Amino acid sequence: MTITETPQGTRRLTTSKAMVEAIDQEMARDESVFYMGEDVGAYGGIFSSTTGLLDKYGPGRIIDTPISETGFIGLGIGAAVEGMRPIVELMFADFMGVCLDQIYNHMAKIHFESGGNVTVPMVLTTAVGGGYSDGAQHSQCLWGTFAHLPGMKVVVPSNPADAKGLMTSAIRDDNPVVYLFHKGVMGLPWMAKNRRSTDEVPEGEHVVPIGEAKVVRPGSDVTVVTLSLSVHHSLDVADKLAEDGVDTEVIDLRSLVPLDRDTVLESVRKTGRLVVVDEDYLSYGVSGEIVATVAETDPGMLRAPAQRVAVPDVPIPYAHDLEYTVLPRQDRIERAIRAVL
Amino acid sequence: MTITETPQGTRRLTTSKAMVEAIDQEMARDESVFYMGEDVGAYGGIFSSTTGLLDKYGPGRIIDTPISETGFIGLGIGAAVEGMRPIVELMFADFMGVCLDQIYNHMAKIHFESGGNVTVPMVLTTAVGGGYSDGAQHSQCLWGTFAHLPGMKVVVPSNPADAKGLMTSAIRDDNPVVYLFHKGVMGLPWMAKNRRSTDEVPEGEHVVPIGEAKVVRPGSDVTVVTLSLSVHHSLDVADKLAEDGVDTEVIDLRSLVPLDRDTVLESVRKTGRLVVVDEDYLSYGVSGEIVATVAETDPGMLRAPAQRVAVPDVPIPYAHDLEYTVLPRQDRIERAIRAVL
Amino acid sequence: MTTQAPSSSSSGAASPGQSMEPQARLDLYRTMVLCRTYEEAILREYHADKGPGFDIGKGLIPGEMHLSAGQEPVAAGVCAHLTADDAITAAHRPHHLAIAHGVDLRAMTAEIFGRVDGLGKGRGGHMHLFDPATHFSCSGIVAEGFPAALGQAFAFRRRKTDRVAVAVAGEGAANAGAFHEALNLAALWALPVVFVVEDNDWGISVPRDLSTAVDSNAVRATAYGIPGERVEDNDVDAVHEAARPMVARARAGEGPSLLEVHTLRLWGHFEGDAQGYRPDREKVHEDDPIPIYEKRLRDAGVLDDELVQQAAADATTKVEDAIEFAKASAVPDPSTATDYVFA
Amino acid sequence: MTTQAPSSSSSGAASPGQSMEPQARLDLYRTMVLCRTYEEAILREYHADKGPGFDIGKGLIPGEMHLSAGQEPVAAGVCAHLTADDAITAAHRPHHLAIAHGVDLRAMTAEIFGRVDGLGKGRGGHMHLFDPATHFSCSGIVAEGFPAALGQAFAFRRRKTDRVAVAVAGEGAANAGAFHEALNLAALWALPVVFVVEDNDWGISVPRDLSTAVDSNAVRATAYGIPGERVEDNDVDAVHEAARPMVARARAGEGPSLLEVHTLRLWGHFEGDAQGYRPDREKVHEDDPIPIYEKRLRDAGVLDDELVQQAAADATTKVEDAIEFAKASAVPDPSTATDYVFA
Ligand SMILES: Cc1ncc(C[n+]2csc(CCOP(=O)(O)OP(=O)(O)O)c2C)c(N)n1
Ligand SMILES: Cc1ncc(C[n+]2csc(CCOP(=O)(O)OP(=O)(O)O)c2C)c(N)n1
Ligand SMILES: [Mg+2]
Ligand SMILES: [Mg+2]
Repeated sequence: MTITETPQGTRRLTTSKAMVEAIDQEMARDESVFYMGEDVGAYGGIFSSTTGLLDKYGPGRIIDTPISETGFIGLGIGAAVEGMRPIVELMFADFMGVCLDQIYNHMAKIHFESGGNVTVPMVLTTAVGGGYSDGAQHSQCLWGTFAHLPGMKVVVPSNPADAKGLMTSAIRDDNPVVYLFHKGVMGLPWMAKNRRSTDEVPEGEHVVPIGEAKVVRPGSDVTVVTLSLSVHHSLDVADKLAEDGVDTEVIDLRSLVPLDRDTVLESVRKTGRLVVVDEDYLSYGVSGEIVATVAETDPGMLRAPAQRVAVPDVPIPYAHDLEYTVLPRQDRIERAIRAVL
Repeated sequence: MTITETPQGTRRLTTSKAMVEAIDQEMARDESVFYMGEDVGAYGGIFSSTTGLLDKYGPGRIIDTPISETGFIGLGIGAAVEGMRPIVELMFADFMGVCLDQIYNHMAKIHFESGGNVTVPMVLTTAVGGGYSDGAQHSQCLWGTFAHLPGMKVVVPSNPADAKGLMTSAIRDDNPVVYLFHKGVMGLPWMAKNRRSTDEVPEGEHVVPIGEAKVVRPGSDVTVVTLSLSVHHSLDVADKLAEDGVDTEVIDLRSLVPLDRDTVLESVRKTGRLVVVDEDYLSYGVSGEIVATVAETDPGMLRAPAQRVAVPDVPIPYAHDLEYTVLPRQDRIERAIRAVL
Repeated sequence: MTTQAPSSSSSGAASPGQSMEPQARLDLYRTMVLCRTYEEAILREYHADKGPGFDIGKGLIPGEMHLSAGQEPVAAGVCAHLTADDAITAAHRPHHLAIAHGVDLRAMTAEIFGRVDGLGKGRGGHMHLFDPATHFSCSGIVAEGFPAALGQAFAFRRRKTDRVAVAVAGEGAANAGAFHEALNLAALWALPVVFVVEDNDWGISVPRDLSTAVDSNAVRATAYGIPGERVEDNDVDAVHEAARPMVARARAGEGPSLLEVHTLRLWGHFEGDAQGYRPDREKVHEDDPIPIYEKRLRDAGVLDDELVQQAAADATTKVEDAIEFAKASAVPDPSTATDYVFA
Repeated sequence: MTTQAPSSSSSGAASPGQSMEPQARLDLYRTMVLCRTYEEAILREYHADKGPGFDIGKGLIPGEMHLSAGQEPVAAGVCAHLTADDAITAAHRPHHLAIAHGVDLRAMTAEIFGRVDGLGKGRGGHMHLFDPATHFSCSGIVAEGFPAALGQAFAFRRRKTDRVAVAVAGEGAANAGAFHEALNLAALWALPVVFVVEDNDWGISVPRDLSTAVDSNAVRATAYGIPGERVEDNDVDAVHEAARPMVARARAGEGPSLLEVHTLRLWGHFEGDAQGYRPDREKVHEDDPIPIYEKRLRDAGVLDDELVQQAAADATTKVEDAIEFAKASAVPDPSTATDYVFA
């Protein structure tokens, strides 16, 4: 068979369309779901997170807000406490500094502080990532910061099907879920995109459980643990290295909280070599946690020192060449893999 | 000699008094230094960070603020940009959520974004830590969060002499420095305290360089890397284990940014066994970074899997027994050390 | 959006209580007495075993303790207009509001003692009381409790009910960004919220005039085009009267209002606060609103010795029962320390 | 603390420009022309090489681009009262303010092109322009630039100078918490700050009446007891006149003021914004303030063909020189990518 057939019940969608489809289906299914944020109405979300939803659900459920992130995220929390299922968009994760208290001291802690008597079934969506010269205040990933603070789940889809499936799970979860979408995986017409940002997406209900990593490319020589846009860069490099006979296993974490440590450990046990690729800052973040997970289980698994490819503790520079130097792009990933072999 | 003599030029002070002494000396030396925050005037700082300074320097330089952390931290940044040397107190690190944008997107990034043309010589002081049933919003350490975000130095003194020396360095540094003091090491009369919270402090100018960890107890069997109040718990355990013939090396990190990785590596190379003790949340934080530092250098150094003793990704509970269960106290530290032996 | 110039009531005017039913005033009095009796009992229990010296982490009730003695008129006056279907969010000084709103005294007390039968099974503590039954919550982060009230109000309206949410914080909190964002949003969306500022003249040690650029937070209502009023004299009748149209406006779907009450912090900011910064600390008890109200009700023939004693006895019974309940409740099992992070 | 009822000027009143020196009005005109010429050139360069299609990350000027065409009256009218010793903090739409305040055009342009001779050596980009020579800065986080102006004002006063700081943001920003905290603090400490709100009717796609509970941000001055004024008609003479006493008040040490200008966003929020949400997008250019002002100055005999051409030619020369300078400047060496994290 030389024809690639789209399996029954799937179509090719961009990540943003897949995300919107999940929101749409859940809104149709559950009256208590609504979406709120800046420019999510007529604009359809700066990164197309709500395209078409205003027309379908009206301004009562697709709600433009003032620039008052503390105010409207807190509003979402209060509504969730009363049994609604708000999806609240923080336009860029970089803006978390103006509303982090609501996120980490309230959204994430109320369930615990109430001894389980109150639930906060809320999704906080936010755009992350750089690569298009948006500067130090609009290019950060910051998922390490969200994941460090307990009480909220954190998911980070890298492709259309997962974007849909994780959104469905996030909306149905009785816990607060932070849903971080990288601008570079959304398949936006106005931004450079990886070819995998349009891909097959199951129709109808599609659920990807939160907390399960995925081996997106099996391999036997080296394990690359990564997430979000970097999954695609890693796959690109894996394809290239395959030509040199290097068989790279690539793991897409998909969820940071809960973290699927088993899948990571199983892979490293097999390959004995670990590279972590992370677009967040290097120190005190995701890359350290993954390496530590191995070293606190059995450092003997590592046949070579682990390698971390991340942003080297520097704000994201504006100029293109500088930015691409600090981002974990293909060249750095390849060097890291070669270094552990 | 059975009499312990206080060396020439030192006295025994509490940590808070040592910290105030450094501020006092620098304010006397440099007109551009001022201290600003909530209840730092007549009250003298909720955790005695400014006791006596209002009387000496008046309300023009020891300044009570409204409850407007974004406003007054931002004010500090603007004043620093214009060449003053503000010390700004955030009463509890737990409140960073209402002002993190000023801290991490402004204070920490302006120097970089300006290509080095603007400096922000500012100290942000803040109280951290639990152990006295102050609940989930007043007991956090959060140093992992500060340290993850680039552009600010982060220091965490554990004892009176370092509190003075690091404060002197922080004020004189041309970079933003976050100075995190644990309530439990301040030697406050109204809180349980370790005996080491009153100790010898050099008179006059005393500088502890930022970025140098300290081996506070040399040992050959196991390395405990820790910071702040946990240094004292670790020393307690080390003393106890010494009776069993276990020789524990304890490293007080003192600075998280820059991080003195060499001192950690040198010790682990010697002992082959690593326990990290950290009062911050377990995942995606300090403990992971320390373990990863070893595993990315030479995992073969570790003769046993590394152990991490931290808050197990749970908000800090109020009830005493629950809180003491999740904090890295002596019992858990001892178990971890025994586990790596 | 109704805009109304902020007004301010003062005790010089005709007494607002005159038009009230005696029974309603008796209820206000009883609520205040219950609050005070409770705070006195907590004070006693809190300090009972902090020694030798004072160790904040020790004792049956450890941690920071912010008591509300003197501020009862706010709680009683506002909550009289609410039912258990209405919501309240309070701040770090929440007891009087919880009590006046009808939070179960036993469960609340057990929480303050950190016990398994507490509202939060001992996880929350006195700054983190969550009661789904009365839609009561509070937060230890100043002003950050306000936005949650908006969400509760949003949900109430979405369900086509006439329920309202009340958001309470101190005058210090009114200078925090969350205050501004919450008021603008509530006004913009005409949410059924009543914002209440308890101006007790102090934010810990910082006096009002060193924190707030204007004399009355009621004028800040203008910035959102909503009604604002300041009650000047910590008088429960006046609070009751001022809150009435605000709650009614919210119930009618006409949007939020802002009420400031000039009240009184009788004790320290938290227990252990020596109040060295406070010039009036010696004579502050002269302004205690409960004896003042008691005298007024006696003069008006609403109260007599018997009713006063009865109110005190009732309150004591309830409070001591709650304290006994709390003490009898088990301390949480350490093996459950990491429970309830996720549902 | 001076409290003054907010007032609002409108073009119906006697023209504020009538009392001004012709030379001063000519300067305002020239400043506006320079700003516009600059924005048109950036527009041209920005779109020159984004294709095929439009890829935001591509080209000599990559990234988001927020241009200020239509808002020149604010920059020209306010900055005319300032010297390079005074400070300005702007937001994500900073060019007109930087130009009117005298930031070096070459260094600014080189920064926008991401070059080593830029204000930030290519690290900052167009939302992060820092010029110590003119105390100019900006921030891409809405409203969070306000507090820094307070600190500059604090330092100026501490040094016993009469220098002032001006903080500028959009009407959308006036609903953020930082706005409230900054105004209260500035008023409380009588800091020499002028707060300027550029009301261009839109926060990206959100119209003013869906973000702001009141019709005029000037009324919000009441919440801080400071003077507030709204200029209704994007008229540079009116802005100039309204700003004068505010800057003077700040210089005299009498405290801050709040100026709102109802201005106009001629183009999209950022480049690439199709403005589908905007009903007036076809005819918005009819309100372009520069031709309107040009006509007024011609009518008043201040401008003629020659002066108009001269202004255009001068502006073009300066702007094209800056763009050439920027293009000739080196791109930063990748090996320096981690420089300047610490001093
Ligand atoms: C955001 C934040 N900043 C500071 C604090 C510390 N703090 C707790 S209570 C308080 C004073 C509050 O004053 P006010 O709002 O007037 O309430 P009151 O204590 O007088 O009831 C402060 C500063 C806090 N809890 N949260
Ligand atoms: C805190 C924060 N929230 C959201 C944004 C995204 N954002 C950038 S500009 C903008 C609209 C700003 O509107 P306004 O203040 O009126 O300024 P204008 O763009 O009209 O000049 C928004 C929402 C941001 N940069 N910062
Ligand atoms: Mg108060
Ligand atoms: Mg605008």
